Amino acid sequence: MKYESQKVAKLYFIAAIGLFVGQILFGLIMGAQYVIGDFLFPEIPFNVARMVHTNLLIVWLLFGFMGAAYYLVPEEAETELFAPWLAYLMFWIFLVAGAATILGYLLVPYATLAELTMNDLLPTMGREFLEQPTITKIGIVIVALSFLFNIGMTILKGRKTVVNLVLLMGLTGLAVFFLFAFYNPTNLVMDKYYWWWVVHLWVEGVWELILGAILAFILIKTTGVDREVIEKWLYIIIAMTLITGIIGTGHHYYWIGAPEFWQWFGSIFSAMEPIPFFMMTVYAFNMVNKRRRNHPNKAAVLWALGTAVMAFLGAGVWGFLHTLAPVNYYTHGTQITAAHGHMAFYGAYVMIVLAMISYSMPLMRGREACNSARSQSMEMWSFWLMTISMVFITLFLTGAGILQVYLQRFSDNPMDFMVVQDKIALFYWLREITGFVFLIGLTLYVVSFFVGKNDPEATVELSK
Amino acid sequence: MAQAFTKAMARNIFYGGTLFFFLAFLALTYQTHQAWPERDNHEALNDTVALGKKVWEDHDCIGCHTLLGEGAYFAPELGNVYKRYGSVDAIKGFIMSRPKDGVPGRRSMPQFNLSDEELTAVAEFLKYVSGINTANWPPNVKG
Amino acid sequence: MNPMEKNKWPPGDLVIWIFIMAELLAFGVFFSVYAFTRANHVELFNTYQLTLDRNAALINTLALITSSYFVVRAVSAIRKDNSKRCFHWLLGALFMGVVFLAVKSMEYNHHFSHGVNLNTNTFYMFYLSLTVFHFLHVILGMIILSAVALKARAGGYSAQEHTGVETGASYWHMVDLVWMVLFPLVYVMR
Amino acid sequence: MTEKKTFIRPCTWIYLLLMALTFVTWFIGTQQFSGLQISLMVLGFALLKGQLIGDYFMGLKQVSGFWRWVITIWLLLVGSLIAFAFNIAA
Repeated sequence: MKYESQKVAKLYFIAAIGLFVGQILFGLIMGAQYVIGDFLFPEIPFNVARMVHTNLLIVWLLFGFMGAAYYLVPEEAETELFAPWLAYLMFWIFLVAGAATILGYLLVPYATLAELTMNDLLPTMGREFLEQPTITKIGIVIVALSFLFNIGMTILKGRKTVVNLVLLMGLTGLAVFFLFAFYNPTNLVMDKYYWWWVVHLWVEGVWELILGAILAFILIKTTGVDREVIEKWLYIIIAMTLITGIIGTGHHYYWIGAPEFWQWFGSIFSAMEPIPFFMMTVYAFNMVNKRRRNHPNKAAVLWALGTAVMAFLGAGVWGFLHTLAPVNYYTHGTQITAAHGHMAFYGAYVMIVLAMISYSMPLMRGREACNSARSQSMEMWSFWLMTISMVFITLFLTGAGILQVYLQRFSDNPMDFMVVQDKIALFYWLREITGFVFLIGLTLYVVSFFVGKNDPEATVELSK
Repeated sequence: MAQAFTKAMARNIFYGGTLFFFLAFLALTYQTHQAWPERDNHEALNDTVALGKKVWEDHDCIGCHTLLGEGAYFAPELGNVYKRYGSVDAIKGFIMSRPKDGVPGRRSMPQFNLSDEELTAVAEFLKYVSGINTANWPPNVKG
Repeated sequence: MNPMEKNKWPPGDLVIWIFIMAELLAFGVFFSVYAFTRANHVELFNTYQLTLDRNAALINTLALITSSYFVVRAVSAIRKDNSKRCFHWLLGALFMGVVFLAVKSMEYNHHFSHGVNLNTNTFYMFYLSLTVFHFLHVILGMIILSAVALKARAGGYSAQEHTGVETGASYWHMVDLVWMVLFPLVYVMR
Repeated sequence: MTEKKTFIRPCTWIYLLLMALTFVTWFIGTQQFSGLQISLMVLGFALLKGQLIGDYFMGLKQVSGFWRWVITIWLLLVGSLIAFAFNIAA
């Protein structure tokens, strides 16, 4: 850690992990509500738990991306952060606004929250992932703009590297596409069309640039492979990402009233979206195999490789499973979508933030290169527990989805929605149990920061 | 001849490719706008439906239900509930009759205590949604 | 470079060849989806195929082949360190490209004036998607060739260093190659 | 210098051959011949033209290893898919 101002990332990462724990707790509540219908009813109805779960996910990932940017931009640009005070200020504004929003969801009925926050002036609430009151959305825009200003000025006055440029493009794209959240016409077809410009062009567009930039940074730092090679492949991967991902938005436009040519364009282009994820996996393993040095932080390398693999599995393979229009006709709006959602978000975005934390946290806490062997081994235990339990959650939801598709849509005498839900309750039980295993993994992850604090740093066995 | 594999060319491919496909996407969006009038059932839009959409959003119905397949998967799809229930009154009746403390051991829709005007509005909104041409999705009336 | 001596890498920058493979994959998927969709709409495809202007397509095909040939001559010119003639050959290729765009635009004008668009029917949807997608590629290819031509005119290339010319040439040949399949598939096969 | 001269001539022949094949395909098009055999023949012409471009215009004839066959593999794959689809249609 060469620059003092990189320390601001520590605060962002701590908040990120805190919100991550909150997200998983509400995930478990929802999982229980799937099997015990009136669990915590009417205090915390399902839709409130869901809002908290999804909003916490997005907010803690944003905290993670900002923390990653505050850590790697000064190091890449070889200059101090432009305005560390602004970073701290924005941290507290974002944290307070986020906490207030979550409390607003929990303590007040949603309709009252809409009144209190004068949603009628510019109604943007009540849409999936965009449930935040309009004032919070405006707060998010302010935080994002000042963050971009801070990072942009740092890059301007420092060394221009591809990693910095790609990260800045990804973050700028994130801010720009969020503006479509303010567009909420009465015409539902238009509302949904442009809603996907926030959601899809985030997670299958600009967020993949952020993912690529952070992964490239970690690979440069841990494998010592020449920056030229890593940045060259980064460009090719994100080129393929946007080439396939932009028109790939079409796979959301099959059944929401858009013209039917989208069924062809959406299927063809989104069918090619797994290619950049596959290239990223080959690229990550290639760089690690061609490493010029053995970095003692084995946990970070494991997270980086894990990200590439799980992103390909979750976003690539599970995405392809239900992206073709004839298949999507049956699986649209079923548990298959939820299965893809879980593994894709975990594999592509949760894991890259955890990889960045795993790499940079020891350095920010005064270590030379990595944590002690004990702390790293616990962290690796948490990696495997969380990753494997997420694979099983996805498998169980896929099982539930396939059965749901058959019973409710494909069979000759389709059953009612709730009847089918009762029939697939077994998978929901299995998913809930696996959710607790995930929580154990997450707990181990948090504990790993405190275990072996005063043990000596792990060293690379000098076999090589 | 030494094999060139330059970062500059990779960067050009990235910028060129991204701009090229974004313009293509905008062209397809333009085509979409052209085709919408015959598909989006906009003639059914009126103040009642607009109020209905507001009521739908203010009570976060998307937090449990899916609408045209998008939303939460906890409760039934409502894009075609007008066809499934048959009438505006049937929909209003269902919403009105939700038990205040829910159904023991079962998933239950909360009682939102909507006024009659709001009830009619949200039912009219769902009727409007069922009129949108969604390439005959969902596969059957169960949704 | 002695033409008989084999080398391991194709001409031009390897990145363009990765991009070429991606484009070929996209077009390949489009062509097969066209063919299989036609399999269960044979009547529709055959009837509306007749509304296409095959003479315009002939001119376009000849234009693209000729411009592709000019680019080959441009590459061989720069290999003999003659950037002037390379520039002239590239100008010729660009001119033929303009011919292609002009004829194609007239074709589209004719169809659009008859109210044909992506939503008219499945055949026209495929016809327009395939040809417009290729049309945009011709434009992108011409932008690349213009950049290369300008640099060649400024003497930016030599017999020793002309990767840029070969890169632009490879991409342009890919655009021509794709049209070789698209022309018979959409205009002739029935 | 003469050796260089002969190098250009092959691609000129190839150019003329491509033009000829195009005229034939166009002629078939104007006559609106239909049927599986005709279509497959036209497809054959297209694949041949593609291979000629790949070998002589793109210079893959002078390349050895994987890249030599990239265009050929693509042409065969897409060609067989189209042929198969037209087979079903017939």
